[in-house]
Amino acid sequence: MKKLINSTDAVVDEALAGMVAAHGDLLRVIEPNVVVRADAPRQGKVGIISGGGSGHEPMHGGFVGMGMLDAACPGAVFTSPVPDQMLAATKAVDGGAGVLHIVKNYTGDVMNFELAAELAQAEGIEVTSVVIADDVAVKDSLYTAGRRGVGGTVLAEKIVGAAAEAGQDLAAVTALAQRVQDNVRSMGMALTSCTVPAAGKPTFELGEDEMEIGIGIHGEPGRERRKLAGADEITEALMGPILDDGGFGSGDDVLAFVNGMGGTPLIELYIVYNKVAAMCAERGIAIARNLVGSYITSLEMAGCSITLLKLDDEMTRLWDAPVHTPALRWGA
Amino acid sequence: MKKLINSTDAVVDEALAGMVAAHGDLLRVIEPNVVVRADAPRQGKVGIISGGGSGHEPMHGGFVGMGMLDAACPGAVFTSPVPDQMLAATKAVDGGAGVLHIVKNYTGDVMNFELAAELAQAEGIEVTSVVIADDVAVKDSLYTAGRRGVGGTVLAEKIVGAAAEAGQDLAAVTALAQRVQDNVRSMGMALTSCTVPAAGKPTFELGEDEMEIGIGIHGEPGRERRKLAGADEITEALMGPILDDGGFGSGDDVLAFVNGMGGTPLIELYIVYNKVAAMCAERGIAIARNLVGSYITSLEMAGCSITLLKLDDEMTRLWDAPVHTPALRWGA
Amino acid sequence: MSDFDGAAMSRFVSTFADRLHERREELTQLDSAVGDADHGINMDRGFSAARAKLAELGEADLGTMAKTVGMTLISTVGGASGPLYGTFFLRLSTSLGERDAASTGELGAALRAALDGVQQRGKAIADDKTMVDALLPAVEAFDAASGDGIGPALAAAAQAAAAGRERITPLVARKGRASYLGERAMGHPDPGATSTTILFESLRDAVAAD
Amino acid sequence: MSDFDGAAMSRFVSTFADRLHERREELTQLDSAVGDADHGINMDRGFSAARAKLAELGEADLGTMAKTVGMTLISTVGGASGPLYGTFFLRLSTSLGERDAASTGELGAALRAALDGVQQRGKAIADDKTMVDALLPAVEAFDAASGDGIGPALAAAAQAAAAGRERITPLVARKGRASYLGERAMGHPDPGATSTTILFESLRDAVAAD
Ligand SMILES: Nc1ncnc2c1ncn2[C@@H]1O[C@H](COP(=O)(O)OP(=O)(O)O)[C@@H](O)[C@H]1O
Ligand SMILES: Nc1ncnc2c1ncn2[C@@H]1O[C@H](COP(=O)(O)OP(=O)(O)O)[C@@H](O)[C@H]1O
Ligand SMILES: [Mg+2]
Ligand SMILES: [Mg+2]
Ligand SMILES: [Mg+2]
Ligand SMILES: [Mg+2]
Repeated sequence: MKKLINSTDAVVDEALAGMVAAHGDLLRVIEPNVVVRADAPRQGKVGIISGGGSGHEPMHGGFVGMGMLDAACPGAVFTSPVPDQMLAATKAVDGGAGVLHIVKNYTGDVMNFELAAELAQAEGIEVTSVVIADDVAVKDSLYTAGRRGVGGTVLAEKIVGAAAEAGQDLAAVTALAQRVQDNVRSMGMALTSCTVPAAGKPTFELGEDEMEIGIGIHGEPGRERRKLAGADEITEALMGPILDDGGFGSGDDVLAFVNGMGGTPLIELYIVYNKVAAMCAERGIAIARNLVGSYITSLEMAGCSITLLKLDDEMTRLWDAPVHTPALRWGA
Repeated sequence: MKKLINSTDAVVDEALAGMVAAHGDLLRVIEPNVVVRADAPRQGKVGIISGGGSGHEPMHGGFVGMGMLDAACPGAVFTSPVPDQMLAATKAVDGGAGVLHIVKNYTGDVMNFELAAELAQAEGIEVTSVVIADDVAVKDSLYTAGRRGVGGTVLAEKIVGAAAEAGQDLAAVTALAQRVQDNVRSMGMALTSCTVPAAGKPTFELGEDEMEIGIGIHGEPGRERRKLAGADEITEALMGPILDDGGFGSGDDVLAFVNGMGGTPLIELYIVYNKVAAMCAERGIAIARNLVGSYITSLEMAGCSITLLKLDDEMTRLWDAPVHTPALRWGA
Repeated sequence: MSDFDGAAMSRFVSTFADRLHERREELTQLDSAVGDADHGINMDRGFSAARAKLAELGEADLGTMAKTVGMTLISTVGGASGPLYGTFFLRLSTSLGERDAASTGELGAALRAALDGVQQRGKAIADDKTMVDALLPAVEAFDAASGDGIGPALAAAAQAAAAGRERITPLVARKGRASYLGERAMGHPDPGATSTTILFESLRDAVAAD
Repeated sequence: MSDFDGAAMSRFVSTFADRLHERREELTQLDSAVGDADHGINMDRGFSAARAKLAELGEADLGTMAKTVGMTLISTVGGASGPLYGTFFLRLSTSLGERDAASTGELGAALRAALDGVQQRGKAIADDKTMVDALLPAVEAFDAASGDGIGPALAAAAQAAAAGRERITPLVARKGRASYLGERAMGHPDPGATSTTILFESLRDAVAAD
């Protein structure tokens, strides 16, 4: 295992310390490991919090700041955080207008956030939750754990964060988060596995001429192992299910998000984006906004994911609104 | 070789096409492969151009835009661009106030930029050049190729770009670029090699328990192969020569830049930054500004580099000035 | 053989913690194949913390002991197993209440309550290929054998848990991360059913060691 | 054996282009060890373009032919080898001028001019461990043997280039990327000295093939 770490136990704590050292103007860390916006709580503003296992950086801690998250709860690597964290986060950001929990749809995340929401409500804080489940690699079914929450989460956090910053109330931001969820689809693939630090070896083994299609962000194997293909063919394999499932078509305005899994350099993401743009153009889909980079990662995994979000005017306006966080910044 | 590419020959062209598709509001690409700021030339503004081999993304194309570069010349992967590119770039951005070439100190880059400068001057455009040579892993000597240009280049491009945007003249921006160069030091290391697409296999082989200290950004082996160590020890190995050579000490204000080599995820960079911050604090060095992320990469190499720049008030002010490029953006 | 008392509870948690630590890699490996390679790490972290908290607690009734374990798990494990195993112990706690010792029947009722809690929390039913497929048959086997006394009942439970784990190995998973794999999960044992089997083996051995 | 004419120039460039293509991997491999793994790729790209440009050019004097090659290299190669090999051919061009054929002495003077150009452009001197260490002895051997005619002079030059390349292999490099390696470059052949050796072998064989 080759990583820039000191000990497998210290990875999360030391990375958080580094974040605070680098971005002390934007955020602070409170016990038990909660990244909180420097100026939280803000009276009258709905608090937006999220969280999940570590290993997906910059998500979520890198999205704490003006116009996005009020707090993020980082769990152990790939392990959803514990309710104590979400409870502390909820209390730390509550400005009297209630708190929205943006939860990625994994059994552990959902249960731990649920426990925290119950505890926070018991303490008199109004809490709503929206579960992001955008991964079309997983069948959408009531009888299973359902779809994973992946790239759509980043977009939801930005858009909903802007709405809360603009003063929308809890019901409105909750409905907006749900609207993003209903209109976003993603799918990912891996060229290599990642290695969970405490596990010490790759989660799966892939041959030199193999890839995994339909992976999540926790090093879990994908739906299918295939022979390695070119970037265009890979892009088609991801875009096909996204376009079909999301019903994206002529006349739609979308936000196209090409995301790196952590070990893939930007030059390759632009090659993928080039094909995404061509496929959208062929179908009369207008890419009104885009994001290219590594924003929701899986440690050092090589690979990418693609996310399409059907935009409406409000979402577009909120996407464009100023944001000032370690990982996303514009207009400020 | 596992990469998201279609063919080894098309890597650079397709990535550029993807950049234009994603950032058409900021930049365009003209023949022969020059990334030009969308609104260039700007009358009366000094043009700032840079360039180098591809494979270091986002550098340099990702730094084209308001407040930074007017044009970037991407060569083949790890191969400095040809003079035709720098000549075309110089002509495309010349607004009558002259053009500064920011050149990383590699024999090929220096010679190709020199040829281009001669050709541009012959066409009546005033051209100055500043060579960035900040890599303390290489001995500073008049009798060799000298130090490589690495992380300091990113900082020089931002600071000098802001000065040009603010209307400083050619002599002033040239002197400023030289001042950045004189005050900046960097050093890098690799956990893994990268693979040049056309070569098809890793440039060097490293054992599972080995690392290279003192690498450049072209997959060239480092000064020394060592046994793998923890992040703190690695940070000390890089910071030692930087601090010594740059004479950084108590009372200095610095910009600290922890850079990923392409295959290293952000979580690890923050662990390194944590130690950089601690080492600076111990020595009474104030980190007035910082940058953490993958900005000057070596394809999918895992590893990092550290750069320290001794700031003065003007540099700090110019660092803070608005910038709007694909890879660096604030205040806009 | 006596009732289930505080000493047995301590031995149970401590034995389970030891075995999770020993088998940490094996459990993580199972989770690599179908999940995210952390189940052994999670369980080891949680139960080593729980054991320490119990030691701090000192003498206490069974409900307080189980509650301490449950709260510690919820606060330290995260993931799916944190709330699930946490709920397991919190429900044991409610059911055992202020008793210093539980009869075989009382322990059976507490285990049944724990099973119900896990199912309410996780919404998994039989054959979803989760820890429930080890837990549910274990509770039923305990009930069926409880007339023979606590020792035989726990032996039957441990055997049923192991058999349940084996039985679902060929299945497709419908809950937990393994569900993302579709048919690729077939033939892989479930990590949580494995740790639940270890739980019942630890409980059996902790009581037998009395 | 006749003077060096346009046909010989064509054969030279074409032979060199072929051999660079064949030995592309070998040259890239040498550059992996001490540089950035692109020398074979660079040279192959440049000389296949130069050969194509020469074919487009058709009949022309030696200076025009060499200039076409030099300009093409500068516009297509990049890196260190682009300006250096480009300058080599541009200086050949200036020295050969409008001649349709060059005598042995004239070719020797042109090669000397090319060497000077490469040294001015790259500032490398003997023992810096660059292509100069193959080029310089080749030019001197050519001069020394030029009394024997063009064939023997080129044979001597090729042999001297190869010997120069061998001679510097044990050295530390002071120019080019290999200089970054310090003592780790010792024992590794220089990629540029290798391609320059191939250049002189191609020149020798192109003339001999007449
Ligand atoms: N909904 C559920 N109900 C019951 N058990 C579940 C459920 N989801 C997952 N599990 C159990 O949890 C185990 C995985 O635990 P762990 O790896 O610690 O959590 P995570 O999946 O969050 O990484 C699975 O093997 C399965 O037995
Ligand atoms: N200053 C110089 N003078 C002469 N030859 C040089 C000089 N620098 C480098 N070279 C030659 O160039 C070769 C490398 O060429 P190439 O790999 O194509 O360029 P780059 O180093 O830019 O990748 C070296 O092996 C060396 O022979
Ligand atoms: Mg997990
Ligand atoms: Mg090169
Ligand atoms: Mg798991
Ligand atoms: Mg090279």
